[in-house]
Amino acid sequence: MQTNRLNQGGFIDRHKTLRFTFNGQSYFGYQGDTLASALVANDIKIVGRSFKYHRPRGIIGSGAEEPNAIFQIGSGATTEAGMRATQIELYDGLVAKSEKGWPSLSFDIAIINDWFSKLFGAGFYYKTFMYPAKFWKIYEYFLRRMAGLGRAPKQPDPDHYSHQNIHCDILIVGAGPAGLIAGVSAGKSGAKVIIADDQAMFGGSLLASKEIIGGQSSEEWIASQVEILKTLPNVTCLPRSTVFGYYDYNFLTINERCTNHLSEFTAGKIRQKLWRVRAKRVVLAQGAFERPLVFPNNDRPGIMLASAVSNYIHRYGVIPGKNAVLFTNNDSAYQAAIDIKTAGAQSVLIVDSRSEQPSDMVDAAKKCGVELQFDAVIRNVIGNKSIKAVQISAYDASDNTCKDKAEKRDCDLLIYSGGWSPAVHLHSQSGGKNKWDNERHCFVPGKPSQASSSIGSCNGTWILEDCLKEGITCAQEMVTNLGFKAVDMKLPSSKKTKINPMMPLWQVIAKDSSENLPKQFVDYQNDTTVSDIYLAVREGYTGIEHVKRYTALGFGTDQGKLGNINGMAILGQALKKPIEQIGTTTFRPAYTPVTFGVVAGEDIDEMFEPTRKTAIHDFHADRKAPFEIVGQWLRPWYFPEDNEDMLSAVSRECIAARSSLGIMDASTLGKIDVCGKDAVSFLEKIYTHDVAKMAIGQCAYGIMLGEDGMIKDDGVMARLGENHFYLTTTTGGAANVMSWLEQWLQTEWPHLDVYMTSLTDHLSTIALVGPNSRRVLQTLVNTDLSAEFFPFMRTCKSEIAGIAIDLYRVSFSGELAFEVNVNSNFALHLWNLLMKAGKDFGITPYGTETMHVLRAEKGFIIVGQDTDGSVNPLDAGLGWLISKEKDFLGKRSLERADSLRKDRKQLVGLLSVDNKSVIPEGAQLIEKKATSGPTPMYGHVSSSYYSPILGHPIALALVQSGRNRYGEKLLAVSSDAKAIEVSITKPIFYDLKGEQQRVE
Amino acid sequence: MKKYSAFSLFKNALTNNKNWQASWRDASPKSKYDAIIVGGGGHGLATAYYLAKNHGMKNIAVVEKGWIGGGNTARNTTIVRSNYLCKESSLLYEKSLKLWEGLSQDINFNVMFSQRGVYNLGHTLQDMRDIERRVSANQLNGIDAEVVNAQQIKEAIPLINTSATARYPILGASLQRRAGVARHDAIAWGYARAASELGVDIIQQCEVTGIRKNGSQVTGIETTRGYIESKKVGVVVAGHASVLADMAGIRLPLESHPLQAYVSEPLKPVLDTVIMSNAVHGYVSQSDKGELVIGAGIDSYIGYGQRGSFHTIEHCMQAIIALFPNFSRVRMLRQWGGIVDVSPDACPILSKTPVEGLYLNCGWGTGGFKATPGSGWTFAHTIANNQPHELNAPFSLDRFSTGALIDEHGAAAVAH
Amino acid sequence: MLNENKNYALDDFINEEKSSLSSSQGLGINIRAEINFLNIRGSINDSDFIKHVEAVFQQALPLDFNTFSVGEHHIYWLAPDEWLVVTEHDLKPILQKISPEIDLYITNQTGGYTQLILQGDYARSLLSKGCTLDIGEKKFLIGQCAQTGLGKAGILLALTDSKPSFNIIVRRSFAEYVGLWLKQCGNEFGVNFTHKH
Amino acid sequence: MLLIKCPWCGERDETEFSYGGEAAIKRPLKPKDLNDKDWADYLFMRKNTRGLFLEQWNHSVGCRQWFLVERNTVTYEIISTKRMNSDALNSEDSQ
Repeated sequence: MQTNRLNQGGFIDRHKTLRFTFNGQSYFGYQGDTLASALVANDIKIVGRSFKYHRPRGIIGSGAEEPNAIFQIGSGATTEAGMRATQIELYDGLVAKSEKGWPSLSFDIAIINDWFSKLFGAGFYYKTFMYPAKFWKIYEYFLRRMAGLGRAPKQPDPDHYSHQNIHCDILIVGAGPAGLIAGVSAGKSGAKVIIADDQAMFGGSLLASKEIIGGQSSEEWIASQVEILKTLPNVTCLPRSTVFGYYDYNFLTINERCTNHLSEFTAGKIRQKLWRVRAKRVVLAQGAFERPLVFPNNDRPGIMLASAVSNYIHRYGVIPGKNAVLFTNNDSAYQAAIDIKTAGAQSVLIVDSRSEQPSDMVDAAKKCGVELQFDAVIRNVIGNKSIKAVQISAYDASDNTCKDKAEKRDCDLLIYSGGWSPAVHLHSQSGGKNKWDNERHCFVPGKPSQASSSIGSCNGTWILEDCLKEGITCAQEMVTNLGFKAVDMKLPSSKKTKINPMMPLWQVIAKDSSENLPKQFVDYQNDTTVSDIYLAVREGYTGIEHVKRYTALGFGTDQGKLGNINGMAILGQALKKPIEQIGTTTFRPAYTPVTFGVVAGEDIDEMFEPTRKTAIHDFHADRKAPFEIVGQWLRPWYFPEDNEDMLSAVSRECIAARSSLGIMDASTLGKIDVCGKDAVSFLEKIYTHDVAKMAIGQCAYGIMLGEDGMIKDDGVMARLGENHFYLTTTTGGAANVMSWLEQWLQTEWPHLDVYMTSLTDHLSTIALVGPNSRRVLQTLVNTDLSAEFFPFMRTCKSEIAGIAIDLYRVSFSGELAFEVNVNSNFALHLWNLLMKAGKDFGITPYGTETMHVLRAEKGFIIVGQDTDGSVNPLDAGLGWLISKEKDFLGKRSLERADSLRKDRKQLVGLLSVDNKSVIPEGAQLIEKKATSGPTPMYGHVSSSYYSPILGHPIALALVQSGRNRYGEKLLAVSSDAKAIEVSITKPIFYDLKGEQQRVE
Repeated sequence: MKKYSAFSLFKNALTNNKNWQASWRDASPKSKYDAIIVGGGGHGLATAYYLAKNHGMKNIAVVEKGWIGGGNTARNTTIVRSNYLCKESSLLYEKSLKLWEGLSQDINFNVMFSQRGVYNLGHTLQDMRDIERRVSANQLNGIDAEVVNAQQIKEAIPLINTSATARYPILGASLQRRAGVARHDAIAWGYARAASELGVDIIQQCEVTGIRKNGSQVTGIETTRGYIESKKVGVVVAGHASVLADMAGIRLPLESHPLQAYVSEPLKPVLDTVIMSNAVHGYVSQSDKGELVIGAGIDSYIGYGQRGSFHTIEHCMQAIIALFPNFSRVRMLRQWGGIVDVSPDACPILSKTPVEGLYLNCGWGTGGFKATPGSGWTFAHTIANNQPHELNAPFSLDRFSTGALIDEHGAAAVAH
Repeated sequence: MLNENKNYALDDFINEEKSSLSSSQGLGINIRAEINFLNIRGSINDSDFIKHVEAVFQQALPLDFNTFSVGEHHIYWLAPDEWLVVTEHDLKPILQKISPEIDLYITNQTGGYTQLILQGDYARSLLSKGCTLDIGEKKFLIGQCAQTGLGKAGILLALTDSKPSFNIIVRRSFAEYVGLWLKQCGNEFGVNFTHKH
Repeated sequence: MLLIKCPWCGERDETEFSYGGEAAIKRPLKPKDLNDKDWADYLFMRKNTRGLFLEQWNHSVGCRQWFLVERNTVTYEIISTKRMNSDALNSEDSQ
């Protein structure tokens, strides 16, 4: 039964009944309800249990500030934790569960925490659970289970989230009166405007008021403004959209909830959108938050903010109580008393801490039969699962305390208001400071640090007419200095209400110290009480940041929207300092929580990062080759035939390459075309070898060093012309090397006439490897491939079946081999031609694993595997590549003390003494395990394989002064603690003289 | 100092908690100290504590420009481990880890060191080679470490995505079981309380504006609260190391970058260990409060603004969802940034300087929190004896001239 | 017969799309085949270079940053010393015209790029899901081009008419990613892949 | 989230650029004449300025040009961007 539902009023559709469940119980609400308004309509008093003391709690607010009505929504893969009932639009079938309370909300066993609460003061956990030390694990187990609000889903999220970049002239945050009128005047000028509001309906505070604006009811006025905005093509309206982040350079992030209001999961629809906004100007009009008052038991179910009461009445046609007491220190709350009385409450008493003075609000209240009591405060609340009565005492402003004598007043609703705090969060996020205002007793935005300005109540402007005025002028200024012509807007008339100043009443102070009184809550979500703040101060945590961390004030999921200001003020009292000296607190994103999913957007799963495939990929895939991820590339790892395992496949491939003919897709190599008058002198600085001495058509193996002297990258490079070179880099290094080269060229040697262009994508590279490679290739090309005309380390242009190719006689296997570069468009076609031509010689495609075995047999290094950031060319046995005459990058570093050390790690070969154990890559090399303390390590195994051609395992390693240790024996120890005896050899195992690759 | 214990909690409860005393004295600067530590973060306070405890120095001050523990100590993701590749680093971090293990009892303040294990994931064959290399080195250095395969990971962390078709499939991981997380605020407050008890002056709201020298000997510091004399000054200011060193005319091989992190709303226990992945740039654990605590990669540019760029957060989110597809509906509560001082070899500088009596403790990059106790221990030794402890000797400033860098890039890569 | 300018990178992808994708709702994507790409390098301070290029291609070299010229070919500005020629003409005769006397450096990139054409009312919305550049009507005009990012790939983006039609030129090995990206993000608008011959 | 003005392509999102660190570190003309300390200074020592800082950025996703940026490392405000070969570099004292 919706016992608290009024017969008329509110923006709800009484013909559309919606069913929902709360903690398993079924209830009904209407289209247009929030979950919170529906619960209030159904007279649900207890909606949760508090974080630490498990006290029963009811709904306090009606928006982002709500600290108690925080639920688990839905179930299974689509469940969501920590959702505020005040922000959830009701839909049919909605399932909500409160997140604390066992066995039930009305009886929570953990209430004992409340009885023994003195033990659980601020920071108690720092002081105990220490002895005996090993028990912490057990303590922690239970602490963790006590903590935590909701539960994360256990299954992957079936929903889709999306990103949208957008640029605009003016972003307006908040579509209340100020934001709306700013939007209209900016929009009319032709500026590109976005106006976002976190609610389903535009209008903000006006939705809950009966103001008359320009002769229209607030409802009509909102409608007319929205109508105008909709007709303007240059304006984008975003309802249900929370601006949660304000970053540098007016970059703001908006979380639009597209389908949350429809159901738990809407297949085929985008659930939430992240708008990534770059705005030339930003208008902050998010409004203000009403503050609670602090007094004993101020957390009992049935206590509600004044603004929330008006909201429930006007927006949802729900009346939260029949006999209300309203406790206030300011005029604005009077409206709630008037609203609830007019809505049919039997009795309403206003308890005002101020002395009586004439005001429109007082007259209006009296007129509709509200009782008033001045110079009085609420000193305690009676009833713990729902409010039964309050104790009222006279308040003595002279010494700021309330008299002991108290009278009891029965009620089922206590409305309170401690004044307002502008929502300065985004202003603060943008880098702006906030300053305390002693007239209005709140923080107001200081000077903006980015192109933005705050208007309306988030600027501390309370009177409607002033808010509208600010909206118009702000918009007009902005559009004007953006070069648009501001249109004249006349300020719509609205009621001028005279209001009396509020009285700063941060805490109802009794004669007795607050420690001896019932709990007075400052931060509901974390159960932070006045005594916690006093305790923190007593223990020396006096800075606001310390107090917040020690007492958890403001660390709840509402991020202190309700409690922070009261907390700071009470800290001020404890320290006997004015609040402005307590300092402000800086706010960080997110303004309200956002799902990981919407922040991640579309770039997840296979779109997490691009996957690059070679032009020949289809062949590898058809052959069911498993792929190895190298950088962004997919490279075939090996080509299993039938159901071969890896070892036998690789053995077959190796033997084929060594004994007849193998073919490999080397297209992922980085390829760079270098030309220009100064190409030679540029490359002389980059490579360690003498580039100038290279003949045209000659190839060379080259290495590049960082300035620290360590090997950066390597690859074959060739001189194609006087001023024309072709470089190759490692697959992983390609992009880095290119921008690194450009950096040197452009920043250090801009005078050099050099042009570098990447050919990595245009050219595919096919390696034909093995004793029969020349014979087979010769059948396809007219070029004479004989050693005489085309010796080792040469390049030339040629043609196969009308396709232009570049031929390189180079070898990464130690065999007679040719690399064929071809326009990628023809690569697969050419590959197939070669496969056909090699058929009679058992041409065998091979992958990265066989490539590794072949090169390891020859002791060729892989940069990044056999080297890391600490290996220089001499260590790697590449001293022969280093030019004596010229300077090059990194050369000087090779002469540093540490580079000259005799005991540096050097590249060596390893053979397992038993001649059959393959040593795990990464194994460390030692003499013997130390009985105590660290065992000295002489190096580690960088590459290790079984060599099919040799019939035994081989390995490469980096070993301290390794080249002086040939023949010595060491132990290779791996993480499984197995030790293999190895002997140190030269880093070459096959064809020691290198005859195959140079074969005549 | 009244000892903290369950009993003291009970006793104080009876008196409405009115008899607790201040955890530390909020001191005002004296004119002269035997040693001054600049920087009231975890490292600085630990240094002061061990100076007093291990080296009997009583006349010491810690000066902090803001509130103690308000810098990176309050801004990190609290991971503690020691499974580094290089002997030099691993021994230093292991010393630290050993101190962590008895710290709550030593300083009588619960730092909630939770040894729930840390997994460093491997996504490529090279990752796995590096993991094998690092783990076997750890074991030989007497540090607990093991290599686990994808299936073992799945058993330990049921929610993690070990699908072989993932963009970055999980091939395995290194696991250090003794590693874990701790409570960041507690480390600063606990050391402050313990140091204060031993007579150390903790001076907050006191910013250093200059370092005075006589010839090459440091003589004191100028601060916003006046000149303070001392022949020994230890600078422990993380991101601002270059700024302070500059006051003494010293250049450092450091770059200060923004490092960002964020937490989710508090959840019931869903992750009982710590996951790190350098390949996808994300690391995640769950605090005792229930928040998922997540760290991103560092931002590319130099930044002292304690904030970074949003796309770094977006990328990190994508990485976390790649690892835990079920976290997509979990909500980010708060994000923030710290300032990390990164050195060329990703290793700290714990060293004497060309200026006699001036000592530097910086360059921790993203790995500082875990090192807090060991850093304090060895730095205190360095200051007290005017020569490094054997554990921090390799981390001298002059290694950059000799070229004797400690290369963690090799396998440990990014150190968190 | 081998289609010389076929980009295999997208091939599978296209075939599968043809069957599976719904008809366009104001959005279409064409994969442009049979075109050649040439990369030109040289100094704008060298008038001989500029004259020679214009002689060879019979078309003005766009000297304004982030613009392209249209004639027999499309010539896009890439960098202060770099341009990309996209043409349907056979390259041999063009390349033969190039004089070794001039400091003009040219590389064939035909196998290195894939061009897509994105067309229709929703083109801007779709692109701006993954592109941070301001491509609003007033900001990104016909004749303008820009190298920028789409999702996690680099692209060359050019606006050729008011439909609007965008040319998206992407490195071959990123073409499949861009295709997938457009498909996934295009769902919202109903993308339509066709292979133009 | 920075918005950087490439001297050629105009204002672009930070994600289109890559960072090059401190600008105007001149490579010694005769490295072999330097002692280890001076070489280390060139190699590793950095200003790491807190405040106005001259640095290098590369429009890596765009025109691939390296250029100079004067930026406040605290507020992240970019004062100016200049092409490499412009005077800014030359006027900058070289170490």
